[in-house]
Amino acid sequence: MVLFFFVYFSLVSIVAGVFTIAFRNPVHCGLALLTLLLHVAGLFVLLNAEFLFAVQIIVYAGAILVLYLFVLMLLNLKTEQRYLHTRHAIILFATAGIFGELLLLLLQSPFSGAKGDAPAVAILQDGDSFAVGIKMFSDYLLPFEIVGVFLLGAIIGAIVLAKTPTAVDAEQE
Amino acid sequence: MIPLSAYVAVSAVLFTTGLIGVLIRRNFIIVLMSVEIMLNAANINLVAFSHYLESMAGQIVALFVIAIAAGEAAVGLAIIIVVFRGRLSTNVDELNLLKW
Amino acid sequence: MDLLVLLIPVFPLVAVLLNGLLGRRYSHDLAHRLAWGSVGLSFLCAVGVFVETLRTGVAREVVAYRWIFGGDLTINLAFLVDPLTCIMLLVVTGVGFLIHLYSVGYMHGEEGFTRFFTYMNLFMVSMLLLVMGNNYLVLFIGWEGVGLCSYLLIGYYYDKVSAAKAATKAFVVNRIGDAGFLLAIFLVFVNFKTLDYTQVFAQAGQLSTGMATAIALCLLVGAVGKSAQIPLYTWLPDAMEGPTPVSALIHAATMVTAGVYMIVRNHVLYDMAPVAMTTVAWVGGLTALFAATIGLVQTDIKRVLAYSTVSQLGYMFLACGIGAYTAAIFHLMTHAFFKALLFLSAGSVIHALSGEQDIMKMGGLKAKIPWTHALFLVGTLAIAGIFPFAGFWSKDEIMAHAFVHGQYVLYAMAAIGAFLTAFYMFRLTYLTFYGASRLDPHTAEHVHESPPIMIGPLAVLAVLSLLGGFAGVPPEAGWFHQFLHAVTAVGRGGEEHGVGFGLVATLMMVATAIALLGWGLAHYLYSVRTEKAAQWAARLPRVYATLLNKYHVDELYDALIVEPTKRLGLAWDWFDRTVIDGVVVGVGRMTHSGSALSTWIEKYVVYAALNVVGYANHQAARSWRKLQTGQVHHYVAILVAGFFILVHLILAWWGGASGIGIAAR
Amino acid sequence: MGQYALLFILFAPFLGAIALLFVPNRQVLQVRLIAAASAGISLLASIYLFFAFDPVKGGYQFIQRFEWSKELGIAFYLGVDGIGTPLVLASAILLFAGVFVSWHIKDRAKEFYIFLLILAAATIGVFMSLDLFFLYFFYEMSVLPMYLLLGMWGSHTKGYLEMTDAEGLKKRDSVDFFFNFGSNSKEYAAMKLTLFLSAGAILALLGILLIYKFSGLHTFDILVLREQAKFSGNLATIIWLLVFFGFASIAPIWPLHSWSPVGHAAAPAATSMLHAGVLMKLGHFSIIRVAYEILPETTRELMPIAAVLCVFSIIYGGFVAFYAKDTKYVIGYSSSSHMGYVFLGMAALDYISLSGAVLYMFAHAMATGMLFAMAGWVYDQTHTRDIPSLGGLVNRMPFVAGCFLIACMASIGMPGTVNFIAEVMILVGSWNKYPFQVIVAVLGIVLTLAYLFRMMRGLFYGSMDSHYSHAHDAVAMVDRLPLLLMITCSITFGIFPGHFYNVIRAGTDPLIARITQVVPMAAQNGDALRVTRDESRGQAGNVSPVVRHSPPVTESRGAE
Amino acid sequence: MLEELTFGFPILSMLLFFPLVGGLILCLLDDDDLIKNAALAVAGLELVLAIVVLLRFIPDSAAMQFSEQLAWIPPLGISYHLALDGISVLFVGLTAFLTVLIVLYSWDTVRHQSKLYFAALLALETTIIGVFVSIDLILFFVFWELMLIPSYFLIKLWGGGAERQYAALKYVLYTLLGSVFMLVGIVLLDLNYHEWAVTHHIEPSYTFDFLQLLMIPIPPDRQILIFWLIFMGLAFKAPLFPFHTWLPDALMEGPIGMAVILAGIKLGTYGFIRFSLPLLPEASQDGGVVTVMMTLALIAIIYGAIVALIQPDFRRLLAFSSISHLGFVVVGLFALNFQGLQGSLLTMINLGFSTAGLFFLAGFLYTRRQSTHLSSFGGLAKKVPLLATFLLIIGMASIGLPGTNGFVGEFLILLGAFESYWLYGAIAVTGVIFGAAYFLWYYERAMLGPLAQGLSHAIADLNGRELVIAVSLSVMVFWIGLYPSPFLRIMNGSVQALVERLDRGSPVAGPGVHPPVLAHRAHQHVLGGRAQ
Repeated sequence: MVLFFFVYFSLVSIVAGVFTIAFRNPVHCGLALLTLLLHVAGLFVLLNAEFLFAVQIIVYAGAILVLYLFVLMLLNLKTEQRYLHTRHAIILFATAGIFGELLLLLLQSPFSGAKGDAPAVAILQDGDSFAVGIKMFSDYLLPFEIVGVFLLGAIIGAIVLAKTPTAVDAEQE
Repeated sequence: MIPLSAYVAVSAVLFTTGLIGVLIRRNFIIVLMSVEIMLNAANINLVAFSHYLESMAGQIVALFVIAIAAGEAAVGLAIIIVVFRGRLSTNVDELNLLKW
Repeated sequence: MDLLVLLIPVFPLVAVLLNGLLGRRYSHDLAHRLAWGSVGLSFLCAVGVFVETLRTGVAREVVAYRWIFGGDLTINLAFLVDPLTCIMLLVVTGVGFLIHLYSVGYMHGEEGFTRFFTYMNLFMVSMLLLVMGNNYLVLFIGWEGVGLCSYLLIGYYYDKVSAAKAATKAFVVNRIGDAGFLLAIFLVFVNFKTLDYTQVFAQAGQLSTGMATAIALCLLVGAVGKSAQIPLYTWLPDAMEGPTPVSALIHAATMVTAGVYMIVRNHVLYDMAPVAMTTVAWVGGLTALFAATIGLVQTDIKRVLAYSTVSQLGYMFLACGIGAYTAAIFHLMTHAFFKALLFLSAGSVIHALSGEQDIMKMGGLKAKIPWTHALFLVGTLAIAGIFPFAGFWSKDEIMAHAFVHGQYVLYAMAAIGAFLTAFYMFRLTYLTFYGASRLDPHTAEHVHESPPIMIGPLAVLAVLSLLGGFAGVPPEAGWFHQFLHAVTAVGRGGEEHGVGFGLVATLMMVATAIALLGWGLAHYLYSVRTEKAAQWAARLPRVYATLLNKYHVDELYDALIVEPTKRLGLAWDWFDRTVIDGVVVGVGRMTHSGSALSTWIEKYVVYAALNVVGYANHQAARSWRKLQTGQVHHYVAILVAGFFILVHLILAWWGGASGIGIAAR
Repeated sequence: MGQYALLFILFAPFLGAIALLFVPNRQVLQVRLIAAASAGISLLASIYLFFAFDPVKGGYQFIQRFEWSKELGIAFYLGVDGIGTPLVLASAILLFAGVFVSWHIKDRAKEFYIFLLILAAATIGVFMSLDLFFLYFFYEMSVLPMYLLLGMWGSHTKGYLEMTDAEGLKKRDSVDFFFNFGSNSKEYAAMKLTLFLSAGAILALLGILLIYKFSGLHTFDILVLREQAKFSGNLATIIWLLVFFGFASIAPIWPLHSWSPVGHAAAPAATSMLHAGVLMKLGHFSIIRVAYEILPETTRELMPIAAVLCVFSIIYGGFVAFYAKDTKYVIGYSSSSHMGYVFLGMAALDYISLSGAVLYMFAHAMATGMLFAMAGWVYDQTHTRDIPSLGGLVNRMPFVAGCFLIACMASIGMPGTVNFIAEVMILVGSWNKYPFQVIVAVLGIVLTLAYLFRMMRGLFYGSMDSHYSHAHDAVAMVDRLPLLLMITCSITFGIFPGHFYNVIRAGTDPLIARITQVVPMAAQNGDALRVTRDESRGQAGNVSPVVRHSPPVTESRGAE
Repeated sequence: MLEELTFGFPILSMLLFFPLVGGLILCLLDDDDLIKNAALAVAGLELVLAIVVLLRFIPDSAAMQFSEQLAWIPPLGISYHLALDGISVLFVGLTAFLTVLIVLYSWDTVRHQSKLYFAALLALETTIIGVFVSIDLILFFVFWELMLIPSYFLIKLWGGGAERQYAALKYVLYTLLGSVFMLVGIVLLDLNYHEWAVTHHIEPSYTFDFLQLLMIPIPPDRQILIFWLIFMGLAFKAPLFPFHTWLPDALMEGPIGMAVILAGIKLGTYGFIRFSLPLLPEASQDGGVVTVMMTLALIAIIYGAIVALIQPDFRRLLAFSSISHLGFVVVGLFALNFQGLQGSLLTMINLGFSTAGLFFLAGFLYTRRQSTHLSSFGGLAKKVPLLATFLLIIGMASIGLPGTNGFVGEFLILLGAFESYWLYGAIAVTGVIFGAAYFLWYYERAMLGPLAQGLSHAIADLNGRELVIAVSLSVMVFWIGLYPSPFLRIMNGSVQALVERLDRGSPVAGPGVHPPVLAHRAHQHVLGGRAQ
């Protein structure tokens, strides 16, 4: 069962990923990306990361992607005529080659290491959200706050950037 | 039981896909989307290691990655809007001021 | 008695202060009364002291206050009153008093009248300190003090260049002597740890002959300076630039005899140093002769007298040098009388002639100023040594001593000197008072006899010149000798020359003959055959010129000492500005060059090295910047490549065997 | 409250900088006030820190520690010892003064203040970091604002050192170009400074990483490294050399100094002040923190290098200063010359001389800060720094001239200023080991007087060009405040250095004892040194707490 | 070794800082007349204070009196330690006295920025008094250096010459160059103490206190090194012979007031007698040192006098005469016996009246003719008899005429020198001759003789203020010359102690030597009463 879902989620994710970069119409790309995100969320479930699953769905699929689609709609972009240049093929193959090698390296590795303090049993006992929460607000409080500030900054930045220039600003410049 | 290397492989494939997207696409928005793919690939890795190494750190970092992705999307899209407002294009090739 | 001693210098000092500080506020009359009055009071005190000393025959010391002290040195401002001091006191205050009186008339109406009397009184103070001091340092105060007053009074007519120059010269030349004197004082202190006469003389016996000689010679340098002996005599003739009473008081009667006084005072030390004694005698003898020769041809009335003073002082030195201290003091006293008389008379002449001093422009004054003439003549007779005037007794005694001591050469010099003295003094008298008048008509109209205030003192002095010699009669055994014996006998073990009367009488005859010979020659040349003098001079032009120019000694000193010193000063000044200051400036320059060099290095080495690197970088960048396509894709591609390499590097670094398990560490 | 002093000092400027972001550029006064307020808080806190530092206790105090990355052994670890305390104080003073010196900046004042605050805060951060990572972090952080401050608000240096001619730049292909390559532009100065410091920083970083790697302790904690890390042989030598020359390039030691005068000359006044006043001391401080603390034996062996180079620093810098025609070049080279004294004091490895070196850092910060402030004032008024073309300004600006004189006096170590004490201590301490250097240093003082007086004469005396008749004095309180502040510090500590000295000795004594392996004489008899110092402090009547963490005033009252 | 007496009232601190405070207050005033009067009041009160100190001083005592001590920089052993003994007390009085006179002189001769001038002058007074009252070497050095600042400005801003900038800088650079070497010397003394303290386990192990430094041994070879280092500072300031070229410049270009200070207050030689000789007895008696010092001094005497002889400018002449006189002082110092030291000390005081007095008179001439060059004079005595008289009086003091102060000092010096080294003494005596020559020759050309051309117009004789200056100087000249007893008594005790110190040498180092008691031994001596 798990194996089946894993295969399903993996394959769909990969295909959706390929589609994302392959479609000409940006909106189609967006939709493919959505698929990918949802299936990756599925992979998270397989890994006992329910909280992340939820976040993936809500934040990524719900918020971020919608943002993308909004922008696409807003800009009303046309379908690209040609996107695969010949010389890009070299890049394609080179990249693929490189990652092939990396993959080999990765797969050769034993991935052995000391176990942490959060075995699956322990997580399942109180639930993933609980575990994440405890960890997040104890050891990782400072990074968490920093991320918060970062997000705030990003939002402010986005607002400032996208704001329509006013007369006063123009004058100042 | 699915081996860790399987997740790693999936994530590697996705990452490569995203990377290729970044490299070959000209549309800025799609480039951003490709970046999202790469982030997701990384997230898969993080969560997978977190699971197999029995440490919460991976999940936490994955959360942060999502947060950052959100920020990136917001800022990136805002930049796109600004650029588009000026140039009526989202073609990356046209944004080549960054050379000598 | 002690009070009386203290009062002697205090009276003139008070007068100095009053006249000096307040003199401008009151009339000339009050000023001069204060001046001579104070000296007169001093004289009275001196007489009192003299009488007391005569009565008790005891020397006494009076301490005023502790002056300089510290460590093993204590110097009191203290006075010693013994017979020698008494004699000097009487001479100084007495003659001084007379000259003060004379000055009232002589200086009447001069600008700076009060100033003159202030200086004169200051001189009296100094001179009294000089003769009364009980130690070398008090003596030295007076010694330098009289030098200062001499300076001030020579420079009295300070707007005359010659007077100003003479004053400076007198002071500086005196200073040379003073330096010697100072050395003597140091030597005394080093040897005796005290400067008091009594203690020094008491311990003198411990002194080695060499040290005694050294001290004596140093003292001699001082004495030579002050008493205008060879080689430091040159200042005295020039000192005649001062007013005539000054010449009389300072440069004839008192100050210049200080050297003699000092030698006599220190005779204990001299007695231990035969070499020094001989030196003193020869200096005296030579000076006596030398100055007399110059006196032969001088035409300035005061200069003739000045050279005669130098010459007479030579006699006194000669006396000291042969151990005839009493004779020296005796001659000092009589010389004070007749030389003061001569000077003052000469002053009277000058006064009469409204300032004319050249004897070639005088002549025939006998009728116009008879009193002056008479008095001058007395003086001349006295100095020439004509019996029974004072000079006869004293000079004769000196010559007799020289003879008796077997110093025949000195005796001969003294005799020739006496001949010359008689000659030039009578030459002076004849040229001034006799013969035809050579006055210029304008002056001639105003010729007048001096007022009584001037003639009066002259008369007193004339009497003293006439009778003063009898204090020393009979020779070697007179009252004078007995009185001084207490002083001069100290340390000599009572050794006296028993001189037979016959020898003395013979020598007296000889002396008189010599004097008369001189007179006769003068009479012949300047009264009988007046043209002869010029002929003789013309026959020996070089000798005459040499004598007239005082053997060119002044020029010699100028060329040998003064000019080289100035040159040295200029050279050293140059040295200071260029070399010493040059080193300083050079250091500055070096700093500057060092700075320039450092800056050069900074620019062409340090900066340049960096700039070359930067420039190379720049050039390289120019070609490499082609890589910057501006295409994000390219950048990402490169990034990926870099990442690939990095991963391999990391794997290699951490050791591939352990795999990627970084977290495991 | 008291134990958080370091956080106040460090973060007040940072927060000020952040706050400034939200102030509109137009509201200049607000910008200034915020900058002044944050600098003021920092200053007050550092004054508190200075007086609350307990020299009797010694060691590191006011420690704040936050784990940052356990895995890498990095912690945000703050604390000051007797060496850091005075330097923190100096930084705060100069920052506060710098805010007022830049009061009249019109061009993008907000950004200027932001960078200035960050610069100062980063500098302060170095002085209080007890973690190698953050030490390096703040160190690098202080360089970046310098670049911007120079590049944006700097001024061109018009070849006053006779380095350039205007035409030279155009002759790209001639040899002259090598010697004139961009050297008269502020961009050149900024770039040179940044490159130089970064290059130095890379060396230092390499050293730090080697320490990290080969200590085997897996930590950046200086205190731990100090106690446990052992290095020997070539490795120690290499690390030491990397650390020394890496940090010495900012100090700057001859011949690595060439960025500094150019940087000074191009920078605006406040930046020059901070730059010369405290930024350069980062080098000395870091050498002491890293090399002295962690590698004492190697320091003992290799520190003579500094003793050799310092001679060149002193003389060479002095000479170039003597020749320079640009006021700021003169002061810049004089700084680089005076840093030689610090190196001398450090090299002698003696209790007194090292304390002298630390004190000298503070003293030099005050003196040079004053000089730069006034050079800046003159420049603002006349728009030139060319000494020959200036002159006679004393009539226009008597106050500035007077302060300038005091600054010169401080700079040459005139008794009564803290520089004098520092100099004496350096001389006292170094004589036994380096008499030759002491003599050179002494001559350097004379040289200093020569070029400073030369400059003073050039600026303020002589005849004045009518051109400058509009120049006016520093009349307003804001203009006078910074000068008076620095003068007060210089003279007050010059006359009453007691507490200052105790504080520094608390930092230097253990260091020297470790390095020389010689216990201070007094310490041989039990704890005599401590006791004596305590007594003497009582005599001097300085306020100092006997018990930690309580206000000093109560303490002294209690003590009496 | 030296007893210390306290006074129960910080009179020295008051003496020290009163002029400075006065000067600062002066800066607040605006009215020109008020400023002058205030300056005079401050200087006058300072003089009164100084006189009080002199009157309360116990003569014939070697004790350090009026001692005040406060820890200043305890770890380095630097303290605020003031005291006076017979060596220094007279200088304090002299400084205060001269300052009053300078204020009087400057009354109408300083026309611009008089406020700053008087403030600088008073500040200078503080620093000079500081030099004299400091017993701590660093404190001494502090004042020594601080003196440069007001001096520099006095020369630079109120100097009369065209080259005053140069002269001021030269003065400061010169002095600083010397004093930095002196600082090294002082530091070495301290280090020596430190070594000793370490071996004897004494705390505190550093000190710059003169009295404590006296108690420990210094190896003779180190003494010689220290001696020469300190020598540099003192010789440059004094100035001794080859280091003197700043002096003519500073005196020529600077204002008269400054010239009076520079020529009248002999800081350099004071330093020798205060610190060098007692601290470094073996070095001071070392044959080489004495020979060099004596040689330099003798060269200075003769060289200075002969160069002075041909100077056409009075101030330059005085500069060289000053150098010559300093030669005498040094000869006296290095005679190293009682008379020599006493004479040197007295001569230093004397020069404050005579040489400084001559500068005042040069100033009077300058006021009248705008020059002190011979070309503007000639026969002036006719026009300005009072001036000429005082010039002569003080000139006579300067050339050492008996009855004036100059003689007493010079005599003692020469006597001392002769006692120790007769040859040196004998050579020095020749200076007496040249002294008279250069002064009198100048006097003759300037004052005597016929009136020079261009002098026909009226030249005013001394006015009231100038008369006060001249008379007060003359009174001092004669007082010391005729009745020096009070002055000698004041200095004798300390000079005796110094001589004993020189005879005994510095304490002997050895295992058996116990550290002397370093406790502060100060005895209260009741205000108003003289404990004998």
